[in-house]
Amino acid sequence: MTEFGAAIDLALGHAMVDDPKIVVFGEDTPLLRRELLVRFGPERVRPTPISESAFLGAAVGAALGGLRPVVEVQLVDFLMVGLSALVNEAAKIEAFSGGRWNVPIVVRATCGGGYGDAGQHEQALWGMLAGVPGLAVVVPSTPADAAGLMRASIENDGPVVFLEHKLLSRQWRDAMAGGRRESVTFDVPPDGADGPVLDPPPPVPLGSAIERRLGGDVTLISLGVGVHRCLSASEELGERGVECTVIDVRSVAPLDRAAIETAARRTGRVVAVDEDYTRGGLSGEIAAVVAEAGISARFARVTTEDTIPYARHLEDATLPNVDRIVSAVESLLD
Amino acid sequence: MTEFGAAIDLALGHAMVDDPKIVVFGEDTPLLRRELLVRFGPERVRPTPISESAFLGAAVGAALGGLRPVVEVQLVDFLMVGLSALVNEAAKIEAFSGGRWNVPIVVRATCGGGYGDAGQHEQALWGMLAGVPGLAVVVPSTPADAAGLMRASIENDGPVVFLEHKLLSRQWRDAMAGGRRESVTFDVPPDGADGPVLDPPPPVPLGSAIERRLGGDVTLISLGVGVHRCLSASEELGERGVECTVIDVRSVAPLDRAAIETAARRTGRVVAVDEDYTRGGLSGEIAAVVAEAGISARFARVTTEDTIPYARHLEDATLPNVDRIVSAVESLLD
Amino acid sequence: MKAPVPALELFHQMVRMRRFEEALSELWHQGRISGELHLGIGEEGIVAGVLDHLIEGDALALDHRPTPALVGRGTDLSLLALEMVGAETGLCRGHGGHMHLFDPERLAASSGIVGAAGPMACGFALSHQRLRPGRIAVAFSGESAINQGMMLESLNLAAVWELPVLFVVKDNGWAITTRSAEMTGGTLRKRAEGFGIAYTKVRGADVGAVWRAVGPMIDDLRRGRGPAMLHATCHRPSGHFEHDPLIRMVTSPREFAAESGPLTRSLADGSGGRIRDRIGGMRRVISTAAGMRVHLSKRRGDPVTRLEQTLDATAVARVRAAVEKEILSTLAEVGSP
Amino acid sequence: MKAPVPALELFHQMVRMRRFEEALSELWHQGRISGELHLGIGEEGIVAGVLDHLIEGDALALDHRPTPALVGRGTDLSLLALEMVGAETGLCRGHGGHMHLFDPERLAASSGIVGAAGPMACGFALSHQRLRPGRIAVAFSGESAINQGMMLESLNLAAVWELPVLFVVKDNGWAITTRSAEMTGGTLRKRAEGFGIAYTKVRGADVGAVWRAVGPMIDDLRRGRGPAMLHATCHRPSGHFEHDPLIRMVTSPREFAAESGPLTRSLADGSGGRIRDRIGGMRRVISTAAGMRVHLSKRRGDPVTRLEQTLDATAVARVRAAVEKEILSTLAEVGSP
Ligand SMILES: Cc1ncc(C[n+]2csc(CCOP(=O)(O)OP(=O)(O)O)c2C)c(N)n1
Ligand SMILES: Cc1ncc(C[n+]2csc(CCOP(=O)(O)OP(=O)(O)O)c2C)c(N)n1
Ligand SMILES: [Mg+2]
Ligand SMILES: [Mg+2]
Repeated sequence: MTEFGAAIDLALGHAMVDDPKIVVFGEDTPLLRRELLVRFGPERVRPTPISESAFLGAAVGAALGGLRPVVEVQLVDFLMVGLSALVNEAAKIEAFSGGRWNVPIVVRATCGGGYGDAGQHEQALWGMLAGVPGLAVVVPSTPADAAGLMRASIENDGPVVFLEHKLLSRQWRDAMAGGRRESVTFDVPPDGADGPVLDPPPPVPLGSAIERRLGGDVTLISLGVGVHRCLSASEELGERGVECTVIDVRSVAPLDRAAIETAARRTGRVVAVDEDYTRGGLSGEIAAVVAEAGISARFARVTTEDTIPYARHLEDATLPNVDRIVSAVESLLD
Repeated sequence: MTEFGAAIDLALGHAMVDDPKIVVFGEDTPLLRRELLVRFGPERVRPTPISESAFLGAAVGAALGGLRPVVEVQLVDFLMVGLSALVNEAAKIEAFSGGRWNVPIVVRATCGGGYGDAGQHEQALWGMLAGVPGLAVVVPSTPADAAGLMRASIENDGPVVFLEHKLLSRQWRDAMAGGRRESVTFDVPPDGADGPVLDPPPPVPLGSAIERRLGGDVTLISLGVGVHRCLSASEELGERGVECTVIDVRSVAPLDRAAIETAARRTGRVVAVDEDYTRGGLSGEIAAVVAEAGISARFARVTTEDTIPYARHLEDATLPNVDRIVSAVESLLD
Repeated sequence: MKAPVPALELFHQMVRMRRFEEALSELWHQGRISGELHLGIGEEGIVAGVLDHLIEGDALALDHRPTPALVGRGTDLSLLALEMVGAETGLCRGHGGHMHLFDPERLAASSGIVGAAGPMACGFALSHQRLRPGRIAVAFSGESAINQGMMLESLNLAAVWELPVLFVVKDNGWAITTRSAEMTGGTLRKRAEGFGIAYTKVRGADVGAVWRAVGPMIDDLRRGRGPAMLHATCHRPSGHFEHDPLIRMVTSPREFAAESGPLTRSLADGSGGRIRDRIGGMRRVISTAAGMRVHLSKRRGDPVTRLEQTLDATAVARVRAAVEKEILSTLAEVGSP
Repeated sequence: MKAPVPALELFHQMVRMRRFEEALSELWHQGRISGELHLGIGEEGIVAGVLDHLIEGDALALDHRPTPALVGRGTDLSLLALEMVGAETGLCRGHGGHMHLFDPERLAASSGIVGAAGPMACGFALSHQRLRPGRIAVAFSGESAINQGMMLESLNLAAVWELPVLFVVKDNGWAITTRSAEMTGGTLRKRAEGFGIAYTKVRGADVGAVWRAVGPMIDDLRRGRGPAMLHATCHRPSGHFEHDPLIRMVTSPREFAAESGPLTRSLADGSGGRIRDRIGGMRRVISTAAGMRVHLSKRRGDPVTRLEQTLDATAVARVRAAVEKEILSTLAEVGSP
């Protein structure tokens, strides 16, 4: 069994052995990625100032210069500080250069809530990023996918935002949530936090969804921690005779339209379970994919409607949870 | 008849007379808004350095301090440079303060393409902004709405991003597109560029869509320049006996769900015409609104799929146009 | 006109800040406060020394360590504590939490985005120019925030708009586990000069020195002489936030020993870099860890004990008792879980 | 070792840049080039003086005026011109256009986002450190870009990573219609010092002076002595971009007269500010307009004519003829509409 965060570093380590052009940088990286630092040396693993605009932009330049930077921004929320480097540079250069120049960077960041840090530090924001043509965005839900998607992200010739959910990664749970306190509990999905990972981890292609559960009545479509919430809800619903398919899209862009269409067609009912904001993009996109395919399916969403509040009980009600998923499914059943 | 950009300044001028707390700042503002400068003086209309992060953040602070800043960022693309001020501060403070503090700012920016400046200067990006809870986003399509929405945006107690399309505003068309050259032409919608505006202009409430045309076969949902493209397509389709309803949502957030639902229910066919990226948020959101309402409607989109290319003919094919709208409607007819 | 340092009042405020944050730390360990709790223990000398000069209408733009400033500015401790435990009766009705505290009556706003206090303070100051002449805005930040673009831009914006902003840089030398000096070119003094703003450096452990240094700066600010930077050193003995795992790793011998296995394996791993690189990597980990350990073990530079030693013992006891009472009654409001 | 200034070669490159951009201007007026065409006419002395020191493998991070640098660096003029007219056969297959020119073979990338050249150059330089030791990256920007956060951050990043970046600031004194000095605190020299990077100032109208100043700077960069800033003044007689309406307004008497109606009405409008404010507003409009008019009418400071006067007339004629031929054949490739 491998821990979620360790799985990512495992994949990263293999990639760094294979390709000396991979460099890793970000705030506090020397201690955060200390094993990689000791294994590959300070030239390949380095700290940055708190200057997201500059070091994200530098990642773009370094990629144009032939490196393959894996740049770590601690929280996806902080990407808002230097977003132009991604939206206006990284995402556009392949197109603007007429396909002659690529920007192979991986932006690694944590995302997500569920531990009471409030909405400036717990956002998902993957929909906003995935909306920009030229940017790929992946959100793994298990250690094996985390490793496999990291591998594929590094091998991808365009920019990829790789988001690890703080509830899944022990390192971040400990850091951001004070997770080693015995006095606090979080709803950490065990199969998301620890799981089997092959060594070396085989890549998981970007844009390939996976069916986590098969059932004929309703399709739940999700990613990251949401997948586990869907699986729990499916258990509960299964006991009542309602059978759910659970699709883990794994990558928000590219999005596996075929997988969504197939399941939607089969079940005729679709619930998008998205920790991102309701109008953040992904849950709407799922509705659009279904509708564009001419599938007439009943549809509901379980998403984050508002700014995430600080208090744990308010936060719990704001983020998608099992009860809300069950209710959403029920609303489509009668 | 009032010109689109003049209509906005008309509304702004009235608001500044009524409320001495309104201040206007941005790059080059003294010459860009020279009439307001001469009318209200240099304390209320001031230039900024090229420091979007600082002056957007300062707008937030000024609003907390009791002013009502109207801050001008020349292109919405440049908002990416200082987005954290909007996403992490402006949008969140009302919620974080438990509703005790508001951030009444208007961010005025141009948007949109159609004049060959390429995708780093022609983006729509309204979907990304509207996805963040706490941010309102408006995109007028006529001078009257431009004035009315500016009035309402200023009166709104939360942050509003006010986007004026460069094809509609003479000032920006002249500046960005060199529009006074006789050697160039743009597909400028005449009813969007000039139109009747009451003086003083009555506010147009945020979140209120308007039906621009009524027809029973298909509903076209759009905003900004897209509305005019939809109207042209409807003319063409009308000649062939296909009757379209055209809904101008006017504000992306809040979004007038009722208007979308009513029209979708009536026509059973919905085409979202959105100059923003396909996965940018709005077009997907329209599909979701329809599906969530339990309406079984056929659905298609006409959007910007890729990075907008520079060459005018490539750009024309990339942005939504009348031909693409007509084809999309036809695809839903058989 | 040289007023004497109001030592007892400064002491009182510092003890209130300290004791309140100690109580918060306990609540955090009890699991009643969630998330990353960043405390300002060790920064009280700076905060109290500055705040004592403020008047009604002055504004505060705070960073991820907002508590001491709010305590010193007079925000009700119960409202603060209730907010920390996520109560509906808290300052922000449980919606903001420790990094997002807002007190509109005191024009005090905070943000967990490093550098955000800069633009925020500029905005407050702009509103003062029109609505509250003579009032100032204070931006509190760490020293590493000075590398954040929006903060650098704010120094310039404040200079060219001639805004009454006091940029207070609380310099503990570290950004989480990164030595700030290693990631900062030039010096803060030269940075300030580079933007044309006034600069003063002071030892934050000496609240009286802070108080004396900041007085004339604020006078100038009120007179519209443009922005200024106060660079104040400090020592925060508990590191970045409550129970930071990286800090625990370097300070706890047991935890550091647990690291030695993986690190030794990485060092020995021939599939990695050249041995020179690997040794370089190991050296960096060890020197960072050692540097932090030494830094955190320092016990000098505490503004509270330092001032205490100069004060009359009965007065000190009286102050401490009053504060204890205030803290106890605050905790009573918060109750038990 | 003081090499003589390669005056004729510098002249040749400057004339190529100038004549190519004059041809672009014409194409723009003919409507064959779309959007905002920002030219570097007047900046050739800076660009040519720097580029002459570059070797293969050096990289260029360019701003919204990328053309002269690409011309000087050897990008095929036909590819450039075809790109400008949006041809499939252009440098970027018609997808990039004048503000987004990319030449991967020469490691040259541009961006229309003010300040973006800073981080981009840092990235190139980082790749040099690992892949092309001894090579440098040059960031070209305007002087007002120095207030953009990402540029300020890059100065620091380059300093602390000891990157071989030459920040070339082309200072024409204006950002569109805003006087840069009015929006910039401190001085560029002090800014550079504030980040701990080397600084040299030079008159860009004197290409020889640029060439001489930049030589030792680049030598130091190649030896790994960290980043440096070259601050070069220049005069761009045609303003911000082709036919900027604001500039037309201030330079064309007819257009300015057309403004006087609305402005006078605004001044007279009692519903607005106090009369003092309104007069202040009018004063600002007029002083900005007058300042720009004077600025734009200046005819000194042209690097091409200045150097030309010092050169042998036959050599000049030979260069000019060769460039004319190159431009004509380029235009022939572009054809007519
Ligand atoms: C934009 C942004 N980047 C990164 C972080 C994560 N972060 C929080 S505090 C901190 C260190 C700040 O160092 P300093 O400014 O010295 O303040 P200190 O914590 O020492 O008081 C970092 C990197 C953040 N909150 N915001
Ligand atoms: C982030 C950003 N903000 C604003 C602009 C609009 N803009 C383009 S050029 C320019 C002025 C730049 O002035 P300077 O740096 O002096 O360069 P110059 O144009 O004089 O060469 C501005 C404001 C932009 N392109 N990018
Ligand atoms: Mg610090
Ligand atoms: Mg300039």
